Amino acid sequence: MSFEPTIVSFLCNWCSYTGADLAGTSRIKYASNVRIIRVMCSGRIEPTFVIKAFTEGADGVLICGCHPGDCHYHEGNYKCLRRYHLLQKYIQQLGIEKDRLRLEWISASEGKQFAELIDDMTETVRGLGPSKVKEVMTTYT
Amino acid sequence: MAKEEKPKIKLAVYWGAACGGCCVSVLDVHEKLFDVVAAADLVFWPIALDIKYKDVEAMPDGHIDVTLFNGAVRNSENEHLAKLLRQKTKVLVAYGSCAHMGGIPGLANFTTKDELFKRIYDETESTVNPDKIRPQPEHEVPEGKLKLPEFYNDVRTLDQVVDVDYYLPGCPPQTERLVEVFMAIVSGAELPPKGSVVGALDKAQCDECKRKKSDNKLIKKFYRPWEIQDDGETCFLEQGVICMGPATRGGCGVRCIEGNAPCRGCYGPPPDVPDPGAKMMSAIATMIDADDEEEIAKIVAQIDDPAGTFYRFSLPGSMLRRKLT
Amino acid sequence: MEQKGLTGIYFCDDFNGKSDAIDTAELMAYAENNPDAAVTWSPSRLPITDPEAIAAKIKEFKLERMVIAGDMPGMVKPVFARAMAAAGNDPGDIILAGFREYGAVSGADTDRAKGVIACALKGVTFGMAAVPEETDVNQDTVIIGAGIAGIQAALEIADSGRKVYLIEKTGTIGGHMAMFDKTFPTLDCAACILTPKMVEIGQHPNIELMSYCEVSGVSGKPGNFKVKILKKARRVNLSTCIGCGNCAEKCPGRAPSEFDAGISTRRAIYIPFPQAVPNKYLIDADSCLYVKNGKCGVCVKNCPVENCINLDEKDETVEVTAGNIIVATGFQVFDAKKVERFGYGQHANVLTSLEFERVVNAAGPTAGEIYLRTLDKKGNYVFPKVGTAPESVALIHCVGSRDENYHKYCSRVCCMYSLKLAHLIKEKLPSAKVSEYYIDMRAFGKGYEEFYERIKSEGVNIIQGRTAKVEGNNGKLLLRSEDMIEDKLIEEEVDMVILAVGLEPRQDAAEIAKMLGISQTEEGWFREADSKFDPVNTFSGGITIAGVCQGPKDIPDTVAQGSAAAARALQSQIKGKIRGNIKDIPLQKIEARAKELSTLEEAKK
Amino acid sequence: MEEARIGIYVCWCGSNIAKMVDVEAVAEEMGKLPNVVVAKNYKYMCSDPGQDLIVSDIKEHKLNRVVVAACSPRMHEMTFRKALENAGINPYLFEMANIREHVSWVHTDRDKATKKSKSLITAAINRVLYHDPLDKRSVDIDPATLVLGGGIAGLAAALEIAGSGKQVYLIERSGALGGYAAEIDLLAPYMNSAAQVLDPLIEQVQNHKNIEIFLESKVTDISGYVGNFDAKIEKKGKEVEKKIGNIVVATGLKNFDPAVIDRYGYGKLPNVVTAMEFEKMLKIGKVETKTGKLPKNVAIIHCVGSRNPDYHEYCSRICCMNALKFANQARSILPEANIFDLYTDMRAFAKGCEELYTQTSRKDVLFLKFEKGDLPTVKKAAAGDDCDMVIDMHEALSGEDIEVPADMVILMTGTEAHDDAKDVAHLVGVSMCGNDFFIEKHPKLDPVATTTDGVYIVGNCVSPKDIPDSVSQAKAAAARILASISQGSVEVEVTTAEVNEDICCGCQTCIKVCPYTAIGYDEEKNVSIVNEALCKGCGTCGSACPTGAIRSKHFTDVQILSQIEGLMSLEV
Amino acid sequence: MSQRVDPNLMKELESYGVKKKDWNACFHCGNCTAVCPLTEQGSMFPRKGIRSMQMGLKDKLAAGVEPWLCYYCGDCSDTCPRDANPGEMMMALRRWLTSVYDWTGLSGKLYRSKPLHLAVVSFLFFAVLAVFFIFAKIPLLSDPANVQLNSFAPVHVIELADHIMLAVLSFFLLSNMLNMFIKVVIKDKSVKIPIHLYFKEVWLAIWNFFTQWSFRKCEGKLYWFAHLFLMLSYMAMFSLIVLFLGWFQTDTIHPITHPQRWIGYIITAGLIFGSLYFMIGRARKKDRKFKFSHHSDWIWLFLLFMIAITGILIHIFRINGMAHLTYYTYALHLAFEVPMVVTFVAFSKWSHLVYRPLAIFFANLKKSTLALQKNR
Repeated sequence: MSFEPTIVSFLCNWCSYTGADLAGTSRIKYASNVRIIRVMCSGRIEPTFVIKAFTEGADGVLICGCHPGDCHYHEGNYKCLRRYHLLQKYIQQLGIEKDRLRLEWISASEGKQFAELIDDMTETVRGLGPSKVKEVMTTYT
Repeated sequence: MAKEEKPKIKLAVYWGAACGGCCVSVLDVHEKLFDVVAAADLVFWPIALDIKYKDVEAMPDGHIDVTLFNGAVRNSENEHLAKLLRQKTKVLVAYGSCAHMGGIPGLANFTTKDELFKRIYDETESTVNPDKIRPQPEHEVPEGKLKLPEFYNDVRTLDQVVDVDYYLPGCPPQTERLVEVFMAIVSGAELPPKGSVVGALDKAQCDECKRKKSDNKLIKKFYRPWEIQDDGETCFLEQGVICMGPATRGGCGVRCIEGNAPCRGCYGPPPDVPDPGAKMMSAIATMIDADDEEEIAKIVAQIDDPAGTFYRFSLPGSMLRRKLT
Repeated sequence: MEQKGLTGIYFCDDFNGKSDAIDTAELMAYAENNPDAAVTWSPSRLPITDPEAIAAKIKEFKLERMVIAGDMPGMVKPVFARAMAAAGNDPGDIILAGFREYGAVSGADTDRAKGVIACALKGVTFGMAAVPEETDVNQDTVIIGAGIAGIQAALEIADSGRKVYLIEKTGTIGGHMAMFDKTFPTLDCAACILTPKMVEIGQHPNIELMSYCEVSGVSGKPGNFKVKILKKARRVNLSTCIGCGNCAEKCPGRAPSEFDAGISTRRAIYIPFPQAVPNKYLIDADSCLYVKNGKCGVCVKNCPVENCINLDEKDETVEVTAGNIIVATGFQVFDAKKVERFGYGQHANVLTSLEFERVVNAAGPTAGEIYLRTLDKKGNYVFPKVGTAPESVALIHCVGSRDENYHKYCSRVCCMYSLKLAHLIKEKLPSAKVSEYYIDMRAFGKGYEEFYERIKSEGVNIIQGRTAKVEGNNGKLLLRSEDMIEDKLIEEEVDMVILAVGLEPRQDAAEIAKMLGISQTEEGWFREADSKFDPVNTFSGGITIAGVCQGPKDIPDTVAQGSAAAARALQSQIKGKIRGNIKDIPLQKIEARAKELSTLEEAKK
Repeated sequence: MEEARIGIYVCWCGSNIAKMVDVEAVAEEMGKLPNVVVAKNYKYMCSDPGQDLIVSDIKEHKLNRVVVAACSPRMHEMTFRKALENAGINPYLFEMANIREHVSWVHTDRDKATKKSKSLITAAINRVLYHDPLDKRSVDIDPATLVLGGGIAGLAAALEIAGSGKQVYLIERSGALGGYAAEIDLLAPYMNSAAQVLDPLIEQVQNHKNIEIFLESKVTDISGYVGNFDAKIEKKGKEVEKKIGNIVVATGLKNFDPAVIDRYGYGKLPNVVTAMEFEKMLKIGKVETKTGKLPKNVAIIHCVGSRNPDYHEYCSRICCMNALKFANQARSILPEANIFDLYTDMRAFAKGCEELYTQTSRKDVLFLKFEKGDLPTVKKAAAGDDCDMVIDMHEALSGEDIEVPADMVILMTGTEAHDDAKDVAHLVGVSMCGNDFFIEKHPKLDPVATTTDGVYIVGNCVSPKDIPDSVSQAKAAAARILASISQGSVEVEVTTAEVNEDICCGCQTCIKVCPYTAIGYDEEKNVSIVNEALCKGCGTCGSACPTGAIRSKHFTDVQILSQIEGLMSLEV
Repeated sequence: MSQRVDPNLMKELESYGVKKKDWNACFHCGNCTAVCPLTEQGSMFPRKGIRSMQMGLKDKLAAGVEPWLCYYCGDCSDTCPRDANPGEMMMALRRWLTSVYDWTGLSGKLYRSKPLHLAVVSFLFFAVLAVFFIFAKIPLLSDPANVQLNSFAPVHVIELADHIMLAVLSFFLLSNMLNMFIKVVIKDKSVKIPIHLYFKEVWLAIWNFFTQWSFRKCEGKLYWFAHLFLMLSYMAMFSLIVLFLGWFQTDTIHPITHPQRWIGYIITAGLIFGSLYFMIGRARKKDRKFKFSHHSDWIWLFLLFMIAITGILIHIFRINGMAHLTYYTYALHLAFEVPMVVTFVAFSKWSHLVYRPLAIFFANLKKSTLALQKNR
C-alpha cells in the first residue's frame, strides 16, 4: 500500500471554508487525506498551530485564506501571509521540507480550485514521504 | 530561639551541561550566603564541596530537601545524576535556562553528535588528529575498565529526563530571585503548584521595561543591534530591533535592556504558552509593515536565523526541539 | 401679493401635438385665470431666444417676478436671468414650475401641473404645499425582489426587529450579483461577500423569505397595503427538503440554467446554484416530464424523504398586509441578438458579458477556465469541460446602450465591468491578447479611475472606437473598428468577442408599476419622487424603489439605495405614521395650502 | 470545572453521508472515547425529531457538551445551538464535525471516508472539552445622533432620523446650512432649481423640534463606543457636551484650486473662471467678461485637477454633468456665442445624463477631446485678434493641433478632501485612503458603515458623488441608525477577544493589529483593553499577542491545539 | 501651425444641405467609419470628415477626397447610434467640395439657392426654345414618311453649338479639376508623388471610372447597377452627341438591326431606368440614402428624365412621320438638355462624374506613394 499522507488544513470561515463547502455541494471529488480545521480568519492562524500539527504527525500543513483584499476582516490574511513567510524560514531551518507547508488563497467560489489544491498537495507530500517530525521529537538519542 | 528549633534543610546544587554561571549565581548571594547556610545544609555541590557521587548514592531516597539542578542533560553522566538526584530529592528545581528550556547548549540540537565530533575532533584549525580518533565511552586498561560519560545526540531539558517540581529560569537566574525562592521554601510558606515557574513574574519583560512604548509596532526593516544607533529610550521593536521582551517572563529586572541590549529571552515564555518562540515569531511577523508578498519576503529575509533568534535559550524545550536529520 | 409686485408666467414648452401629453392650452388658460399671474406668455407670443426683448417686456409689464413653467423650465432659466437682470430685477425672483420634476408627465397629471403653477405663482414650492395627510402604519414591510438591493433593505429593517416579507420571483435570492465572479474595482469575489448576507437572510427570524413567489395584486392604502402573493408551485416541500440532490441526479428533464445565463443546462428539478438560499430544490414545470406528459416521477422515487416531492402541487395565493412596500426588482440585460451585426447567436464565441461572467466564474460550468465554446452533437453551443483557451478576446462596450436605435441611456456599469473582465482574462490567460472598444470610458466611482489605469498597465489594448461589426472568418471572428486616437482602421481577428450588454427594465416592469400605481420614465425605469433629494421615494406614499429598477447603478450605489429605502420605511414605522399619496391631494387643497404658506412667509418678513 | 459529559450524534443525512461513511461504526467507536456518555446515529439530525433526540438526551443523561457530525456548520450550527439552548445548556458548548461537505460528498473510498470522519469527530470531541459557555451580549444605544456637516448629505441624514422622532445634533462649521448645494443654481441633468428644493429642506431642519443645530461649531473630542459616545462640541468658544449613540460623518469636500495648474492661467488671465465663479454669474444673470462684454466664445475645460497623477488621480465624478449644465445655460443666456467643451471622456452615466449630453450637443456646443495627460493651454490672444484668449490643444478625435478662441474659460475644477479630513478621521476613528477620503467598511456591501461601529460616513467625504448618490448614502446611514436605536440596544459579537490582565505586559503589539480599533491601552494598568462592542472576533490579535494574554473566545489556543491532537490521534 | 476652430463653417455647410440635427448629434464613436465597406487604412470616412466639419477645418476639408469615395449606401446612417446621418453629411460635403473646386463661384450659388438654380434652368430652357423659335425653319411641306429633322436642326449647326458648349464647359470643368488637383495633391506637402505613378495609376482610375468597381463593395447590387447604367448611358449619349452627331442624327431611318438604333435604345433605357430608379427612391424616402433630397438632386433627375422621355418621343414621332411633333419635341429635348449640361456638368451634381474618379485616382496615388515610401 502506498503511503497515505495526512494533511492538516486551516481554513478561514468566510472564503476558504465556504469554498471547501462548495466543493462538497458541487460533489467535486478530491483526496481524502486532508483534515480541515475552521478558524474565523486566517489571521487567527499562528505558528504554534502549524508546529503542533507537525509534531502530532501531520505530513503536511495547508493554510487557506481569502484572496488578498478580500478578507472579511479587511487584512487578517495579510497578517497570515507575513507569519507564513517567517514560519517557512523557521521550519526549513529545522529540516522540514518547505513543500510540507503551504499557504493558498481560496475564495468562496473556488470549490474546484480547492479540490485541485488538495489533490496537488497530497501528491506533493506523498512524494516527500512520511514526515519524521513526530518520530524525531519523541525519540531521544 | 525559634530559629534554632527549626531543622536545617538539606540543599544540593548540581551542574549539568552548563557554563557554570548558574553556580556562580548561587555564590553571588554574597553575604546572604550566611543566611542560606544558617538555614540549609549543603549536602552536595560539586563545584564547592568534595562530596562523591557515591556519597549521594548512599543517601536514602528523599534525603535531600531541595536540589538546584542547573544545566541541560547532555551526556550519560548528566542523565545519571538527574535520575539519582530526583530519587534522593524532595523538591527538584530546574535551575537556570539550561535546565529549564535547554539554554545555550541546547543550540547544539541544530546539529548532530556526529557533526559536532567531526568538527571538534577533525576540523578545528588547531586539531591534529590524522587517525580520526574519537573518545571511547569505555576503554580497557590494565587497571580495569575506564569509563567516560556517553555523549548524546540530543541536548535535553531536565524535565525531558526526570520529573521536575519547579523551574527557576534565567541565564543565570537573578540571585535575588533565588534567595526569595529559597527563603520561601525555608520559611515553610505554602508552595506553588508543582510544575510552576518560580522566581520570575507572570508578566513579560515589557511590564518592567522603562523604554517608551507605543502602539507603533510596524517594522519595515529589521536591524541587528549593531546596525542601528539605539536612542536608548524607545522600545527596541519600534526601532526595528528584535527584542524578545514581550514574549519573555519578567523578573530579571530587565537587565539587558537596562544595559541597552535587547532581551534575548533567557527567562523563557510567559505562562500558558505552549511553544516559547512561536508566539514571538507570530508577533514579530505580524508587525511587518507590508502587504505585498515580495516585500514581505524581503523583510523576512532580514532575519538571518529565526530559529536561533527566537529559540536561543529554548530550543530543546520547544515543540520542534531539534533539527531533523 | 401687491407688495411683492407683479408676477409673469412664461410657458416654455408646448406639449400640444404629443399624444397623452399635458394640455398646454388648458394650463395656460388656468394661469391666465389665476389672479396671481399678471401676464401669461409662451414662445409663440414672445420668442425665447432674445433676452433683450424679454427684458423690454418685463419692464413694460412692470413685472418683478417671473414664473417659468414647462417640462424642464430650468433649460431656459438663464435667459430669463439675463433678462431679469437687464430689466433691473433680481434674477433670484425667478421661480421654476417644472412639471416633470413633480411627476406631472401626462395628461392624467394635469391637475398636479396646475398645482405646480399655483404654488409657483404664490412663490412657494410644490413640495411644501402638497403634503399628504398622515395615517397609521402597519409595522410589516413587503420587499419585492431579493437581489442585493432587496437583501440589503430586508436586513436593515429586520435588524430593527420588524417583520419583512421578502418576495423573490426565482428559486433563490441573490439576483444578478450572485452570478458575478468578481466585483470591480476591488476585485473581491462576489460570492465571498454576498453569500454570508444570503445566509443571514435565510436565518433571520424577522424575515419571511418567499422565494419562487410573485406579487399578483396590491390594494389598500399607504400604511396599510394588502399584498396578494402568488406562491408558484415549487413541488418540493421547503421544510422537509434536505438539499441532498438525489432527486436531480436521475431527472431526465433538461433546461438551460438561468443562473449560468443559459450557457449550461440544469435538470427540471434543480437547485439554482450550490449556494442558493433557500438551499432547497424546486421543479420547473416547463421542463418537467411529469408535468408535461403526466408520467415520470423519477425524482419522487429517488427522494429519501417521504412526501417531500409533490408533483401535483398547485400554485396558491396568499395575502399579507404591510405598511410599506419596497420595490427592488432589478433589471434584465439587453438582448444582444437585436444588434445583428455583432453576430450574437450566429457565432459560437460571441458572448454576452453576463454569459462570460459565468464562464470566468470558478463555480461556473467551466470552473473558471476560459475556453472557446463549441458545438455539441446536437448542434447546440456548449462549453467543453476541457477545451481550448482563446488566444485573443475583444470586448465591445455600449451594446444596446447610448444608441438611439436601442437604448439612449448609458448603462453606467458596462465600462467598469468590461475592464474587470479584461483583467480576469489577463489574469487567467496572461498571454492572451485582450482589446476593449469603447466610446467614452466612464470610470467615475471611488477607485475606478485608478482601476482603469491599472488595467491599461496590464497590457489590455484599450481602443476608443465603437466596433461596427463582427463577422465570422474561418472559425475566427473578424471585427472592424476605427481607432480614433491612433487614427487607424482596426480589423482585428479574435477568438472570442464579449458584448458589454447594457441594462434594461425588466419585461414586467410596466405591470408592476401599474399594480403599485407608480410611474415609469420613458425608458421604463421606475420614477422617483425627486431625482435629487428623494431618490428612493415615489409619488405613492409607502412605496419606495431601490436599486437598478430605478435606473442603472453599480453595487455600492444599489446597496446604498437599498438601505435608503429601508430608512424611509423605518422612519414611518418608528414614528407610527406615514404620508399618503401626493397624487391623491385635490388641487383645491394645494391651492389653499400654497396661499396659507405664502401668507405665513409674508408675516415672517 | 465539572466533569465533561459529551453526547455524540452522527447524521446519515439520508444516504448522503451514510452511503460513503459507516455512520453506525463511527458512532459506536466514538462512544468508547473518554467523557463520551452518549453516541448515536440518526437519519436526519437537523429534522425536528433529530433535534428532539439531542434535547431529551441532554436532559436524561445530563449532557453538558454536544458534538454533531453532519453537514457544514455554515448550514446548521445555528440550528443545533438553538436545540442546546432549548435543552437548557449554553449553546456554545457545542461543536460540529463536517462529514458531508468535507467527507461524504467529496471522497470515493468508504473506508477512508469513515476513518476521516472518525478523526474529525475525535477532534471535535477534543475541542468541545475546552469550550466555555458564552453569553450573548448587547449594549444600549443612546437614541441621539450626531451629524457632522450641514451639507446636503448631512441635512438628509438629519431629517431622516429626526423624522422618526429621534434627537439629532447637527454640527456645521460655517454659518449656514446647505453646503455646496446652496451655491448652485440649477442641477443637472433635469435643470431643476437647487434652491427651490434645498430651501424647504433647510427650513424643515431649522424648524424641526428634534434637530439641534450648531452653526460655526466644531466637535473637539469624541470618546466611547457604539451606542455610547460622548462628544464635545465647541460653539463660538463655548463647549457643550452631548451623549450620542451614533455618528454620521458628512463633512463633504472642497473644490480644487486651479491656480496650481499654470497652463490654465487661473488668477493671471482675468476671464478664466472656476465652475463656482461661473455658477455665481449665472445666478445673477450676468455672464460677462471682466470688461463687461458678452463673451462671444465660451470654453469649458473638464478634469481640472482630476484624472491626473500630478493633482488627483481619481475622477471627480460630478464635473462632466456640471459642464454640460453650464454649456446649456451658456447657450440659453448667450444665444449667439460659440460654446466649446474641452473634455477627456464624457462621463454622463447617471439617470438622464446621457440624454442631457445629447441635448447639449444639439445646441451647437462643440465638444473637443483632449487626451488624459495632454492638457490644453490657455493663453492671451495676440493683439488684434477678435477674441480675448486662445486655447492650444491637441484634439484627439481629429488628431489636429488646434487653437480654440475664447473670451471666457470655465475650469471644471475637481473635488478633493478637506484639509482637515485627517483631524476628522482621527476624531471619529475612521481610516483614510491615499486621497484623504474616508474608507468605508466594505466598498461594495457596506458603503456607509466604517470599521468603527456606530460611525457612518456619507456623501462626498467618502468619495466624490452627485446629490442623489449622496442623499442615498445619507439615508442608508439613517436606516442603519434607525434600526439600531429602535431596537434600543445592539447585539455585539459573542466570540470576541479578551485580555488576561494578569499576563498582559503592555507591549501594545495588538493595538494596530486590530482593524476595528477595538483594542485600547490602559496606561495606568499598563495593559491592553478590548472593547468588546467593537471587536468582531477575527482572532488576529490573539495570534499576534506575544505573551498569550489575549484569548480569542471560542477559538482559544487550547481549543485549537487539542482539536489538532484529536485530528491526529487516529493516525499511525 | 495649429488651425483655429471655426464653428461658422457649419453655417456655410448647412446651406449646402447639412442638417443641424445631424452634424451636432455626432459624438464620435467611430461606428460609421468602421461600418463603411469602402474605408480602408489611410482613407477613413465619414467620421473624420464630420469632425473637420464640426471644427471648421476648411482647408483640411477642401484638401480631402474622402467624400468622393463614398457612394452612399446608407449603412453608416442606419447604424449610427446618435442618428447623425453621416451618409447625408458626406453627400452635402460633396456639394460643398464641388463649389470649392469651382473658382467661378457659380456652383455655390446654384447649390445654395433653389430659386436661382430653377431660374437659370428656366432661362436656358426658354432661351433654347426661343432660339428655335427665331432661327429654326420648319420645312413647310413635310412628308410624313420623311421627317427632315436635319433640315429643321441642321446637324452641323447643332454640332457646332455642341462643340462650343463642350469647349466652354470643358474649360470650366478642366480648370475646376486643376483646382481640385492643386488643393488635393499639390498643397498636400506630406506626400510627394513620383511622376511615374500617375501613369501607373491612371489605368486603374479609368477601369474604376467605367466599372465603378469599388462601389460593388457596398451593399445593394441594384443600386450599383442603376448608378453604373445611368452613368454609362449618359457617357455614351454624350459621346454620340458631341462626337458622332452626324452619324446619330440622320434623316434616314435605319433598320432596327442598325447599331444607331439599338445603341440609342440602350442609352435611353439606361437613362430612363436610372433616373426613374432614383426618382422613385427619392419620392418614397424609404431607403436611408434617399431620405433627404437636395433641390439639385430633383432638378437634375427631372431634367435627365425629360431628356430621355423627349428623346423617345422624337424617335416615335419620327418613325411615325409626325414631323411637327418631332420638331417641337426636338426643341424641347434640347431645351432640357442644355440647362442640364450647363448647370450640372461643371457646376453641380453631374460634375461628380469627373471628381469622383479623380478623387479615387488621387487617393490611389497617395496610397501607392506611401506604400513606396514604406518599402524603401
